[in-house]
Amino acid sequence: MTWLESLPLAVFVMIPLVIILIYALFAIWMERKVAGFIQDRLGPMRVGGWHGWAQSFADLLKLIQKEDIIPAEASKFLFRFAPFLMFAASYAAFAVIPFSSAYMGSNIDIGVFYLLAITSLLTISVIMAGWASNNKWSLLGAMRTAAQMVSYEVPTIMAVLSVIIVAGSLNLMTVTEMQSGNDTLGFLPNWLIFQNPFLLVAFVIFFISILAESHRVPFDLPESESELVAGFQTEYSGMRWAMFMLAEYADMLLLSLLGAVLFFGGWNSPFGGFMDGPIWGFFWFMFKGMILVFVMMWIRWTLPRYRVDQLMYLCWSILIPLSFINFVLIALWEMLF
Amino acid sequence: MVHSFKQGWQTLKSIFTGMGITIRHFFGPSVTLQYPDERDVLPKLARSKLFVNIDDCIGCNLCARACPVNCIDIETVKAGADVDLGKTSNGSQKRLWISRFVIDMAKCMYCDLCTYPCPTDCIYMVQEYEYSDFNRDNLVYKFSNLTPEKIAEVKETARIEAEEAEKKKAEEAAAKAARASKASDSRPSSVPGAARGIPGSAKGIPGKAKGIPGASKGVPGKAQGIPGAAKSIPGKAKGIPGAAKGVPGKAKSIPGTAKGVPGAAKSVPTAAKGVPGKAKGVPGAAKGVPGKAKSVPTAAKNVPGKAKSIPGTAKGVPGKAKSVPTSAKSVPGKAKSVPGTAKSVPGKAKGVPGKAKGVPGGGAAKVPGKSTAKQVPGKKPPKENKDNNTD
Amino acid sequence: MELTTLLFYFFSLLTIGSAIFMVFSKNIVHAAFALMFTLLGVAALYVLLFADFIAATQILVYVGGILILILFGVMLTTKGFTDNLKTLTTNLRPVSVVMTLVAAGMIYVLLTTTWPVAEIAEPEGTITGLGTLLLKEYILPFQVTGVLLLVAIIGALLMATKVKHQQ
Amino acid sequence: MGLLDKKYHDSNIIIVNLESALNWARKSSLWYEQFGLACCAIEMMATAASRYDFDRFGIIPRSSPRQADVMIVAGTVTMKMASRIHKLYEQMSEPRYVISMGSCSNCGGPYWEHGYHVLKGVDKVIPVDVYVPGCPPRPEALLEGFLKLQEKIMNESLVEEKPKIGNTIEKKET
Repeated sequence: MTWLESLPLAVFVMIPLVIILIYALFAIWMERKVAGFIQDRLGPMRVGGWHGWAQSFADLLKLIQKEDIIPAEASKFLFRFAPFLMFAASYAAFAVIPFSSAYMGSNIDIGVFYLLAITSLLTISVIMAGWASNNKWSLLGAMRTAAQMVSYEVPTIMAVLSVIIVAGSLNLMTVTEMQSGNDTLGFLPNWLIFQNPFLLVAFVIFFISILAESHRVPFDLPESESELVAGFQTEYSGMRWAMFMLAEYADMLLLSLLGAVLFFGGWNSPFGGFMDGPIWGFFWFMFKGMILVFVMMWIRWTLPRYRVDQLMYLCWSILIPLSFINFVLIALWEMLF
Repeated sequence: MVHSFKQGWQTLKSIFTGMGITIRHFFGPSVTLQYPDERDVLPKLARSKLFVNIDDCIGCNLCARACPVNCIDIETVKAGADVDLGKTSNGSQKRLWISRFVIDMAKCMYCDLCTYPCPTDCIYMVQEYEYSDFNRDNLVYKFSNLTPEKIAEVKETARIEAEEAEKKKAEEAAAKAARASKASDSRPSSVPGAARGIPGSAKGIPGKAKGIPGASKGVPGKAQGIPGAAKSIPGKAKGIPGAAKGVPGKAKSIPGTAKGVPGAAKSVPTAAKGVPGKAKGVPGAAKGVPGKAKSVPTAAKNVPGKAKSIPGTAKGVPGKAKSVPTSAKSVPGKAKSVPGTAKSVPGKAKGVPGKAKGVPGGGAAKVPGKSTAKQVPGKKPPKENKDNNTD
Repeated sequence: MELTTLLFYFFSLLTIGSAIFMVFSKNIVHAAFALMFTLLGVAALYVLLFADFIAATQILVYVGGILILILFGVMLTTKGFTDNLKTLTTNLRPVSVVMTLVAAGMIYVLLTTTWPVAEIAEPEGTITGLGTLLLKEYILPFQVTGVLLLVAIIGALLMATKVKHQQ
Repeated sequence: MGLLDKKYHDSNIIIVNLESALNWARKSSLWYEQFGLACCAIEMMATAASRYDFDRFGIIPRSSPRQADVMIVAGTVTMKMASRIHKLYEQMSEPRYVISMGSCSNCGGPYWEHGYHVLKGVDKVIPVDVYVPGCPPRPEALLEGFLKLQEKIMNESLVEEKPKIGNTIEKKET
């Protein structure tokens, strides 16, 4: 492959980036609207006209203008590098997400495994940001985040493995394809969540874990304002901070899409052959992902934050044993039926 | 095991309950008021920006004194005898040029205390709360409508007149001294009727009046002369006008008023004999007839010459006011404040006469809380105040 | 030049450079982050060798697990978070002698060995083969390793738990 | 201001358009620093709550000064707090704005005369853009303060201010 030949490839790999950017602009606006509506208020109303649709653009444009502060005592290189590493990790993980039957970044056999591996870079970038800031809040926030993410990786992986047992493949495209059709119990789509009662439990475990992995309420300890100012992002301003935000929203989307692939049939239409095809597939896939994102937001504005020991207790004493038991039960179910 | 399942179930249940509530609100109507486009109607008594209708202002300074944070600054210049400044909308004669009337809204704490004492109701709060500014100096509102030139002019006139008046006064003082010595035994004439008299008349009896104040027993501690506070306790005015004993009632007079009329006046409720109800509002009650005490600060008046002059002092200087009571006997609880009343208790008064005099202030004494008589703030006897000031 | 060749040189330089930085850095945390770049570079080289499973494992286990453990260890066991995280070089002379000998030996082996060169074949997924091997031919070692790790975990727990003294 | 501040000597159509776009962004996304000092903070919270809803204007709280654009000094600034306020202000990244909310922070309020412990106006330690009077101000008054601030932001310019020449001849009225 020469330079010229790799140009289309470059365009090809940029597609998820475009998706992420558009999604982030939309999701930030959506988050504020959801917060507003749940609290009986309106959210953004005045920026740009109809329901403040331009709010995210204004935020972005403002962040670009903000002064870029690097603390004098900070470790300069790591401080600058951390936001990009974090976003790079989220973005790289999108390579194995099958956006539609026609588009997937890289159709590799170890899809899920790769995804879980690459997202572990998020943890290290958080520690990097926290340590490089040379600020006690940042460091404490980073340590908490790292502990939380490492811990919750275990139930996440166990829940994903449960699905892999049923699906029999690590390739997310294959997993999606085997969920097409509409004949579970005669009318339900062949989504994995309807295939096996224990997968419902697995989904609950998975969902709780991804909330913790993407630092969403009720597990947003990394940036609990009341204790840690803004956690590991305390010292970041302007666009560097925006990169963190972008990475966080990208992570949220990534894990929601992973949930959609593993449990809700990916790009398969819920109506069987009706409204099917690559374009519709993309629509359905994003639709399912956004529903999960919405539920995350809904939870955010409902539940209070966990204390750090409760968080660890929930993970190690409840979710992990439960996910192991569930794993065995799913394996048994698969053997019997 | 069963227990933990139960707990788990309850956790899930409560989470779903909570989420049910939030989703209901998600689809519910919003309560937001879209401010710049729509706005609340403020309640009538809402406290916001102060406004002064300078045409009605008589320059009595009551609002400035009432202000706990001293954000009102008033400077007045006496108008010459031949100048007619016109009347306010409620008929009071204006006698002062208001050369400066400044309210610093940055300092104002919106307590609304300044609006009650105003005899002409010319200072009040308007329903405007949006006046933030880029510069703090713009939050200082100037209400005087005189031009600088005019101010310079009236000041000059006033200065000349004052010089003349002083000369006159010196002469009069000499004469007065002579007269005073003669009159010294006479009883305080506080005959109710008389009492009512206008301050001016009161003056006539200066000597005596003073002596009398003694009667008032202030409750020292409370008696503070603080204008606002002055609550006089009418007590049982013994029939005798002056008598007002202090039955501590709750009369609280409005500061402003208190001031104007020396102790007696406002506090006057005093007179109110035991019947507080009536005492209300009418300071003057001092009249001989307790029940009716509506009258005017009588007492105050009684102590004519001085009384008047005193008012100012009494109020203004809390310190004094207090002290005074003391001299008066202070029976705690019952302080009566009305100097004028003094009369009735002449005997006692006497004991303390010397002092009493000085400070008719007794009036100022407030007995917090207890007096029955309550004055209605709204009613202060504005006129008297004014007169006193002018004097 | 081909893209993959460029990438190979880039990742090789990254790996070696960050490894050198790690060795000579005085600051332990900096060294740990340099190690991260080394491990990532190695993972990228695995990818270039079409060993995708190993590459992912490298990131998951070394970067996502062991490196974080190192950082936690450094940060939680030192008194100050940021001070005193310095390393010293000791025993410089004996080590340099030994390392020179080792390097000489390795270079000798490198130069004298005949390396077989195979044709580049279109790679296939490695994961199926790996799974079959692990769960069929090598099932016993695989299980034993699992038991060993379990024992290690239990031992760690035991050591970390404070035993209450019976009074 | 951060990027592009006063870098140009002349304005042309591109700069004017760019300027209004940047100003629009700044005024539409005023994130305020999340802290309150006294009773005014209660009104500030009320303004952010459902009835008045700061978020309609794109105004949301940020707890780190690095990410905040505007500081609402809501309440009595005691001498002890003054140095903290100053420090917080310095930690904010440009462009940054300050709204002084309520009498106490405007000029000491009730304590302006005898408050030995109160700073007589927060503008003694940090530059204030908008003074919102009130004790405390109604939520609407605070919102109006923000509208004033937006107005001010819209008038900011990327163009360097020209040294004033020849303005000194202006006649003084005698």
